[in-house]
Amino acid sequence: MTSPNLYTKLFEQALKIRLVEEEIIHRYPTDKIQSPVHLSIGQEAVAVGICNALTDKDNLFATYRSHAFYLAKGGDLNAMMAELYGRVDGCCHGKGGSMHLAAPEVGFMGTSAVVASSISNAAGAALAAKLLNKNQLNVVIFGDGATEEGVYHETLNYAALHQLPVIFVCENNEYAVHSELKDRQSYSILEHAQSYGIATQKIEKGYDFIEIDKEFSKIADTVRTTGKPYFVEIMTCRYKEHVGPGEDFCGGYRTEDAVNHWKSLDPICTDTQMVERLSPAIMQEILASIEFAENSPFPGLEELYQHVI
Amino acid sequence: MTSPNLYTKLFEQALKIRLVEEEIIHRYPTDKIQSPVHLSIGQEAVAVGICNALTDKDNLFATYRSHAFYLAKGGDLNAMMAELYGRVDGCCHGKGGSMHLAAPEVGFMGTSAVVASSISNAAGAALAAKLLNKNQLNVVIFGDGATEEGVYHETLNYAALHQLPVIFVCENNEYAVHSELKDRQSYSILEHAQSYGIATQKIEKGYDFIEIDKEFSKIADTVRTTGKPYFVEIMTCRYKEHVGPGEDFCGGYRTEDAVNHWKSLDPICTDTQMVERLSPAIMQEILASIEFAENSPFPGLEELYQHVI
Amino acid sequence: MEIISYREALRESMESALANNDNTIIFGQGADDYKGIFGTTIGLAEKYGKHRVQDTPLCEEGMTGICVGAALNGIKPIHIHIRADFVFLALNQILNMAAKYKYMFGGHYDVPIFIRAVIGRSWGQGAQHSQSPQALFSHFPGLKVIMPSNSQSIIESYQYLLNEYSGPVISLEHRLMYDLNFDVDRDQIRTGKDALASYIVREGKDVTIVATSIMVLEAVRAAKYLAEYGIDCEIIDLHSTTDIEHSLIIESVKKTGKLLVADTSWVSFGVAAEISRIICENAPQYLTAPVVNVGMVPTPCPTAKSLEDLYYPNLESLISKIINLSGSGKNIPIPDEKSMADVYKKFKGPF
Amino acid sequence: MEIISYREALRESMESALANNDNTIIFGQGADDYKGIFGTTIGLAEKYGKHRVQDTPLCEEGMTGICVGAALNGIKPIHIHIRADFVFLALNQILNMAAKYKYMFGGHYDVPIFIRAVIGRSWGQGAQHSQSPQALFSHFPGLKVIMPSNSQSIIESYQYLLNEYSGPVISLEHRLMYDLNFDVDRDQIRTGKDALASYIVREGKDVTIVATSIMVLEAVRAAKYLAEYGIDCEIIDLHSTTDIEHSLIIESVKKTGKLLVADTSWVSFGVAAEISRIICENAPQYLTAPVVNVGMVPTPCPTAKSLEDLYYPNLESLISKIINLSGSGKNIPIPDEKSMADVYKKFKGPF
Ligand SMILES: Cc1ncc(C[n+]2csc(CCOP(=O)(O)OP(=O)(O)O)c2C)c(N)n1
Ligand SMILES: Cc1ncc(C[n+]2csc(CCOP(=O)(O)OP(=O)(O)O)c2C)c(N)n1
Ligand SMILES: [Mg+2]
Ligand SMILES: [Mg+2]
Repeated sequence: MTSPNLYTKLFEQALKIRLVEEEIIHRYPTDKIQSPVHLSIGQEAVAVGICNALTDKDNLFATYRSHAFYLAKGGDLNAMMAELYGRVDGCCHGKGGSMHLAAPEVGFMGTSAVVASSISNAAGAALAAKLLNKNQLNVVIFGDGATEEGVYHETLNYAALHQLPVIFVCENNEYAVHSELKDRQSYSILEHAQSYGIATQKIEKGYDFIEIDKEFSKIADTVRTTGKPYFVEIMTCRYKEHVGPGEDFCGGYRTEDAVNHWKSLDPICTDTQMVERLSPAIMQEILASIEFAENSPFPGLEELYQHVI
Repeated sequence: MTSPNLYTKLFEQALKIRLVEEEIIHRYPTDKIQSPVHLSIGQEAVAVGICNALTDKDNLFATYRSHAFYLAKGGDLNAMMAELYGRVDGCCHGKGGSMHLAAPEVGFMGTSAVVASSISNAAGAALAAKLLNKNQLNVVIFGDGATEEGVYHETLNYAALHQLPVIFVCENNEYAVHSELKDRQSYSILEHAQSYGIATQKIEKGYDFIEIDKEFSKIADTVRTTGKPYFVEIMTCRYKEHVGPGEDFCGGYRTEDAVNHWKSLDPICTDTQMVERLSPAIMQEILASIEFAENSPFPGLEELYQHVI
Repeated sequence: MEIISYREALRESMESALANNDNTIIFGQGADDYKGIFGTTIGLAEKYGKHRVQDTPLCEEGMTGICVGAALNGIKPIHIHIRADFVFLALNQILNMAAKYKYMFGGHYDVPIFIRAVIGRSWGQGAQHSQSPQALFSHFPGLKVIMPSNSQSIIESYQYLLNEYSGPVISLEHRLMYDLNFDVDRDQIRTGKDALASYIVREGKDVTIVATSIMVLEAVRAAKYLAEYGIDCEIIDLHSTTDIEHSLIIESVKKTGKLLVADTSWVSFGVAAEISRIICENAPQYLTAPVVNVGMVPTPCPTAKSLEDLYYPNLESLISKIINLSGSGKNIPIPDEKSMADVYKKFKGPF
Repeated sequence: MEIISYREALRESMESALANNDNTIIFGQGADDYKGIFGTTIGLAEKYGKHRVQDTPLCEEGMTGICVGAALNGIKPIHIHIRADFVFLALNQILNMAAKYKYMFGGHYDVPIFIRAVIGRSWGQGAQHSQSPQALFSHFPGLKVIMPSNSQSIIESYQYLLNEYSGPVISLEHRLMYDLNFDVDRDQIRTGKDALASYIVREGKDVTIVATSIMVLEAVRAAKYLAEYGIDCEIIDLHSTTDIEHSLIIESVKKTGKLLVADTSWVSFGVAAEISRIICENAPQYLTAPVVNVGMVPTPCPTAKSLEDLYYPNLESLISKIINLSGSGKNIPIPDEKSMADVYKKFKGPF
C-alpha cells in the first residue's frame, strides 16, 4: 500500500525535473544555455525512486544525462540553472556545465561525459566507505551502453571480489545515441552481471517511481546490512533526442509509437490532475532559478585559473 | 583410440619444446640470452594439442609466454634461438626477443608483452577472415589473468555480436605472477564467457596432448563449419617461476607438492622411455640451433632504423 | 576551382576509400545512423553495406584492437571517434600495439589503420570533449599524425594515406571547420608523400607563423588584417606534426627572425615546444626576438562561454601578439573579436 | 650522512606513508607478494595488513578509477605499476578524470592519488616494457610529474607529496637506479613545495646540462670526466617536468650560452622540446650555439643488446656531444663506454 503522501512527494519531484527540462527546451533557442544538454525527460522516475532511498551521506555518481539525478539527490536548483547558464554561482562556477554537475553537500559526487568512467569511481568510493567504516552507500548510475566498456567488467569483478557496498544502477533506455541494444550487446545485462556473483534485480516499470522506490529501498537496506554489491537494471524510455532539446523521430531509428506507449504509462503524462495542481508552485521555483542564473555574473580570469591543482 | 603415431608425434613436439627451454635455462647464466624469458615448461601439451588442429593458413596470436606456441605452430627453431640471442637472423631480426616472436609464414601472428592486448587483435583478424572469405581460423592464447582486463569483455562481446570465427583459448595455470585466481577473480571463467552466448569447453587435463588435440580438433571443425566463436579453457601448470630460468617455491605462494602432482601426470615426466628414445635427435637439432644463433651477426644501425613506419 | 566544405571533403574521402578498395571498412559509433558522424559517413552504409560501414559498441580499446587485427589480416580499417578525448581509452592499442607492430616483429607486418578523431571547440564542450592530443601521439615513433586545415588538405592527404600508405595514421579534424567552405583546385592536388608536407600558405617577410589546424585560418585572418598596416606575415601550415619540414621553418625564420607558433592544444610539451626544439637544434641565431606561442591556457577546458573565450585564442589576442612580436606598429588598432567560435559559427566561407 | 639505495628510499617512503596516515593504501599487482614490487613494498602487507597493501587484479583502467573514487572519499591511494607502459591502459582515468576532477567541478574535490610507475632500460625489455611517458603526462594541466634521480630526491618529494599535497601525482622511477646507493643527508631534506623544485647539481661555466632521472647521473659522470680536461659543466636536475624552474635554466644558459638536454625518452615532443620552448620564449639570445639533445633514438625500443646499446644514450656519445658543444677540446680522448646498462648493473655506488 502506497501512502498518498509518498505518491505526491515523488510525483512532485519527478514533475519538477520534467518542468525544469521543459523550461530548458523552451529557453534553449535563446542561446543563453551554451552547453549541450542530455535530457532525462521520460526517465525521471528512475532518479526520483532511487534517490528517495538515499540520505545526503550516501554518494551518487552519474553521467552527462544527470539533471534528474542532481535534483532528485537534493542538488540546489538555482545552482544548477546558473551552471547551465555558465555563471559564477553555478554549482561548479560555470566550469562544468550541463555534463558536469556536482553537489557534494548532498552526496552528488559528479558526472562524467566519458561513458562508463564513473563506474569505477563509485566502487573506489565504496572501498573507502568500507575501510573507513562510513556506513555509507555508494551508488552509480550509467546507461545500457556503458556496460559495453571494458572498465565495467573490471569494476564488477573488483567490487564482487572485495564485497564492496556499492549499487550499480543501469538505466536501460535501450539506446546508445541511435543504436539499439541488439546491435551492440551479445549478453543479457542482468545475466552477465550475475556471472560475477553479484545479486541482481531488474525493474521493468521504469516509469513507476513508487515501484522503484519500493524495490530500491529494499536493495539499499540489504546493502547497508550485508555490505555487498548489488546490481539493478531499470528499463526506461528517453522521450527526446540523445542530446539537444528536440525530438528525433525523423531519424528513423525508433518510432513515435514506441515512445507513446511508454508515455501512456507514465504518471507525469497521465495524471494531469496532479500536474495541474503541482505545476504552478514548481514553475515559480523554476522561474526564480532562471532569474537567479541570469543575474549571476559570468566567471572571469580568476575562475579560469583557479582549481587546476 | 589414439594411434601410436599421433602419440609419438605430439610427444616429440612437446618434448622438443621442453628440451629447448631446458637448454635455455642451462645457457641463461652465460648472459648470452639478453631478454627476459617466460618459460612454458609444464604447459607444452596445450600448445602441441592446439596447434595440431591448425594449418599454416590459420592464425595464432599469443603472449610473452610463447616459445611453446611458436614452435608448435611450426616456427623455425633456428630463427627463434637467434631471436633470443639478439641476432640478425632471429625471426624478428633481434628486435623482438623472447617476448615478441612471430612467424607469419606459418600463421604465428605475434605476441604481446602487455597482458590481454592480442585478444582483440585475433577477433579483428577473424573479422577480416570472415569478410574476405578466407576460410581461416583465428585463435588467441592468453592466461587466466588476461580475462580480468576490460578489453577481454569488449572483445567477447564483439566476437559474439558479429559471430566471428575466432577461438579464445585461456591457458589457466591458476596464477598471474604470484597471485592466485581466488584473489583476482569473482567469476568462473567459463560461466562468464557463456554469458556472451559463446560456446565453451573446459579441458581439465592440460598435460594430456592427445586429449587436447581430440577436443580442440572437434572445436576447430565446429568453428570452421559454423563460423561462430568458441571459448576453451585449459587447466595447466607452470613448473618454473613466472619469468626467468629458476624455480620459486621459496616464494611461498604455492608448494612444490602441488607442482609435483601435476608432474606425476605429465607424460614428458613419466614416459621416460619415450624421452630417452626421442631426446638425442632433438638435442642435436637444439644444439645446431644454438650454433646457428651464435654464428649469426648482431644487428646494427641498419636494423635499428628499419621498419619504424 | 570548386567550393567544397570540410565536411564534404571528408565525406568524399570516405566514399572514395570505400569505392577504391574493397577491403576498406569504416568503423565508428553511429557510423551508419542518420547523422553519420557529423555528416561524413551519411548514406555510405546504405550504399556499401553495414558490414563495410559499421556501427560499433562502446569499446574504444577493444575496437582499436579489432582494427589492428583486421589490418594484420587484409582489411584497411578507418576508425572514427567523434571526440579525440575518447581515444584515451584506446591508447594501449595505439601506442603499444599499432605503433610498434611493424618494428617489434622485424618488419613482418604492416598495420594500415586510419583513425579519425574530432578535436576542438564548438561550444560548452567542457574538459572532456575538447582536447587536442597531437603532441601525445607525435612523441611516439611509428605513428603519422595529420591536422588538416582545409578541404584540399583532406582530399589530398586522405587519398595518399588511405590508398598508398600502410602504417597507422591519426587524423585530427577540427569541429569548427566542418561547416566551412574552401576553394579546392583538383589540378593542384599534392600526391604521394608530398600530401603530408608542411607548406607555406602565405609568404611574408616580417614574422613567421607556424600553425596547425584551425589556427592556420586564424593566422590567415590575422595576416590579412595586419597586411593593411604594413606587417607582412609568413604562414606555414604544419599539416603533419610527425612529418614536419624542418628546413621550411628554419628558412622562414632566417628570413623573418621572428617566430610565432599557433596550435590548438596546450603550449607546454606541445607543438610550440617541438618547433622551438627544431629552431634551437638548428639555428637559434636566426631568432631576433623571443618566440611567441599561442594555444589553450594551461588549465583543463572550462564550459562557460565567458571562460571559453578566455581559454581559447582569439583574433584580438593573436593580432596583438603578432604586433608586439613584429616590434612595429604601436598605433595599429586591435580588432574587437574575443570569440573564435562565434566567427566560425556564422562565417561559412569560402575561406 | 647515510648511504641509502634508491630501492630502500622507496621502501622507506612507502612505509612512512602507511605509518603517517591511516588512510594511505597501496595498490599494485604483486604489492603483497614476496618480491614486493622490486623490493619496495616487501613486508608491508604483513605489517600493515593486506587491505592496506593490496594485490590487485589485472585491470589498470578500473583500478585507477577505483583509486580516484577512493581518493574522493577519504583514502590516499598509492598505485604502483611495474612498467610505465601498462599505464597507457589507464590514461582515460588519469587524463580525463583525475587531472580534471578538481577543475571540472569548480574546486569541490581533491584527488590525492599517487601513481608510481617504473621506467627505463634494464635489458632486453623491448618495445612495450621500456617507455618513459613524462612528456605525455606533462602536457596535461592538472597533473604533477616527478622523475627522482637519487634517494634524497625520493625521500623529500614523496614526503611532501604523500603528506601535504592533495592532487594527482605521477612518479617515474628508473629501473636501473634501484640497486644504486646514494648519500642521503637528512638535515638537508627539502620540505614543502621546494621538494619538487629543479636544482643545480653541479655548478659550471661552460655548458648547461638539463637532465632528468638517470640522465642526471650520466651527466655527472660526463662532467667529472670532462672537468679533468677543462670543460666545466653546469648540471640541472629537472626533477619535476611539470614544475620546471624556468629562471634556473635561463640563468644558467645566460652564463654558459650552451645547452644540452638529456632525457630518458624520445626527443621529439619531449623534455628536450619543452626546455627549448622555455629558452625560446624567454631568452634565445643567450644561446651562443645550437642546442644539443640526447635521448632515445626515434624508433620503438629494440630488444637485442647490440641494438639497445645504439638506441639508448651512453657515456661515449654524451661526452663527445658535450665536447662538440663546448667548442673546445678537440684533443680530449673519448672514453670507450657504449652501454649504460652494463655500468649500472655493476656499479652500486654510493653515487
Ligand atoms: C567513452 C565514450 N565513447 C563514446 C561517447 C559518445 N557518447 C556519448 S553518450 C553515448 C551513448 C551512451 O549510451 P548509454 O550508456 O546507454 O546512455 P544514454 O545516453 O542512453 O543515457 C555515446 C556513445 C562518450 N561520451 N564516451
Ligand atoms: C597490462 C599488463 N599489466 C601487467 C603486466 C605484468 N604482468 C606480466 S605477466 C602477468 C601475469 C599474467 O597472468 P596470466 O594472464 O594468467 O598469464 P601467465 O603469465 O600465467 O601465463 C602480469 C601481471 C603486463 N605485462 N601487462
Ligand atoms: Mg542508453
Ligand atoms: Mg596464469
